[in-house]
Amino acid sequence: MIISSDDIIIKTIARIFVPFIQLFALYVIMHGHYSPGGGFQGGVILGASLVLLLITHGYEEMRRRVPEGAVILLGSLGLLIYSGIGLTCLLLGGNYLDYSQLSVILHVDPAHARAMGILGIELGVAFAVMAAVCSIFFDISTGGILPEDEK
Amino acid sequence: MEVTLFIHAADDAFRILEKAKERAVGLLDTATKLTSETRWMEEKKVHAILKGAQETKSGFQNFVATFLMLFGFWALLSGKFDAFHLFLGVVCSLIIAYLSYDLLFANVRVGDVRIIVQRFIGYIPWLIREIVMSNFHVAYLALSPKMPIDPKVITFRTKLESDISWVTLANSITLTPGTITMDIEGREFMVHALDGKVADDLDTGEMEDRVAHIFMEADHIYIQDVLDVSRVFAKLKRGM
Amino acid sequence: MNEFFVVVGLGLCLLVFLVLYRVIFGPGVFNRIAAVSAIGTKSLIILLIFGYIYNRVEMFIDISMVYALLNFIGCIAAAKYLEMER
Amino acid sequence: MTHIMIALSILCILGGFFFFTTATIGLLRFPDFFTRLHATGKGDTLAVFLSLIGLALYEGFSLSALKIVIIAVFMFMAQPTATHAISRAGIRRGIKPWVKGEEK
Repeated sequence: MIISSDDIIIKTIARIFVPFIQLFALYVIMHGHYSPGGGFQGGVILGASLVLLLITHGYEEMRRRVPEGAVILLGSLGLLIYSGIGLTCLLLGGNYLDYSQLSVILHVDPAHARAMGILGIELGVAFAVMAAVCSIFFDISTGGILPEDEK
Repeated sequence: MEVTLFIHAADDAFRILEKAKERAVGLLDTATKLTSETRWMEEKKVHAILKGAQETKSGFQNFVATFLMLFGFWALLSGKFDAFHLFLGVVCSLIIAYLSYDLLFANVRVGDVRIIVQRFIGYIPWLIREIVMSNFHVAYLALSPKMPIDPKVITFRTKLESDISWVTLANSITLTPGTITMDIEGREFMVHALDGKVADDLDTGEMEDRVAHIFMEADHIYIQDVLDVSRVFAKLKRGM
Repeated sequence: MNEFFVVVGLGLCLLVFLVLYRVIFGPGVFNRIAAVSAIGTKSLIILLIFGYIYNRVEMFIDISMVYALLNFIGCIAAAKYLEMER
Repeated sequence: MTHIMIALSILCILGGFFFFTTATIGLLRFPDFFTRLHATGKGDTLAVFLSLIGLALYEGFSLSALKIVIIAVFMFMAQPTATHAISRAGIRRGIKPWVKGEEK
């Protein structure tokens, strides 16, 4: 079980770095098509920032900041975005994940619609990957025994 | 007519500020009379009183400060300054600033940040000079055939308080010649030194005073404190 | 200028092999972590020099940012894991 | 102007490379874990900083140069913390620092 480390140095440095790491992760997600990155890599970096927070601040503080339910909710939200966009394209007459059909709803020319579609897909993938990384790490670090069960 | 009103108001303000200053100085004088242990707790109490008054305002200011820093970082990261990407940047920075507004500036009091930043920027050249010296020291030790190393472990109590000053002190110790911060127990810093000479430099506490100077822990009366105290006493006065 | 980068890159690779000795024969696990962290910083510079050789600097800077990040998180995680009494 | 920049960047990168070598030699030759941490902790921090500043200078004044400076600042703060974390773990797991008398 990861008890909160009483070392102020690592805690403060992690506290200073975490927001910037998360912003960098979002940058990597958003700029998938011109610079290296995309949904998957961005999601892993986002997960890594939460893992860093969990390592340095211990389990209790982490549950206050990112409750267990939120992680699973975010994962399913990602999946919803991913398949949602795919299905809407299907409903609009194109085949699955054919973004140009989205231009009908977004009142935008097909090229823009494709860009928007790709962005949406990458966001969905990133959320799903982040949730996966986090829940795996939560379960391994606690070994499945949550604080309530111990008491 | 307004002028006299203004003068009265100014008088009241100065009197309150004066009383507040005396009260704060009085509190801290009684603090210094006690032993260092109780003094530390006494100062903690003073901080606690002042912190309450300052808590609500700093929450929002933290959020705005974090947002601005994150948006600057985003603009730097993505070279594209067209409307769509800047809009994305604003949205992302807002989300993360909201999620982690209390992470970055947890207990730095906003009133003094400008001064702390100026002094910190003045501190960086000294730190770089130190690390260059320490690297030549390591190079000399590594390259000399008989490696004159005589390691020692030193522990010393720090008189600094805020987290960030502890971090700066520990990292500076790690970067200066011949010493590494090994462990911190409560207020005890455990330092591994390569040889005696370096250990003695550390005991002089010259670096600790430098860090204390940066984070304004040396001068007892902070600008932020007087502001808070005056507000607290104004409420009390009105209440009476 | 390209040759200068290639030479520095090869020099750094040589240094990584030297540090590899400490990784393999390091008396304990802690020496190995210190060595791996040293290799991490060296390969960060090698990565950037690759970017300069293939002059696709933009791409390699993002990769090296992620690399520096994960190297740091890895070090902290290893230290935290080894600190716990089993 | 560009010649000065290129000369400066070559100088910085060579300086960084020199400190990398001393750090590696220190890592290999020093007798005990904590002294080796001295070498890598300090040596690598400055070496990475100098090399990155050199590469940024070679890039000239552009956004990617600024990004390289950002990496340099990040490494400047992260490396001592990592060294501190490792040495803390070492002490907590009961590794005795070597004293002059003992054999290596």
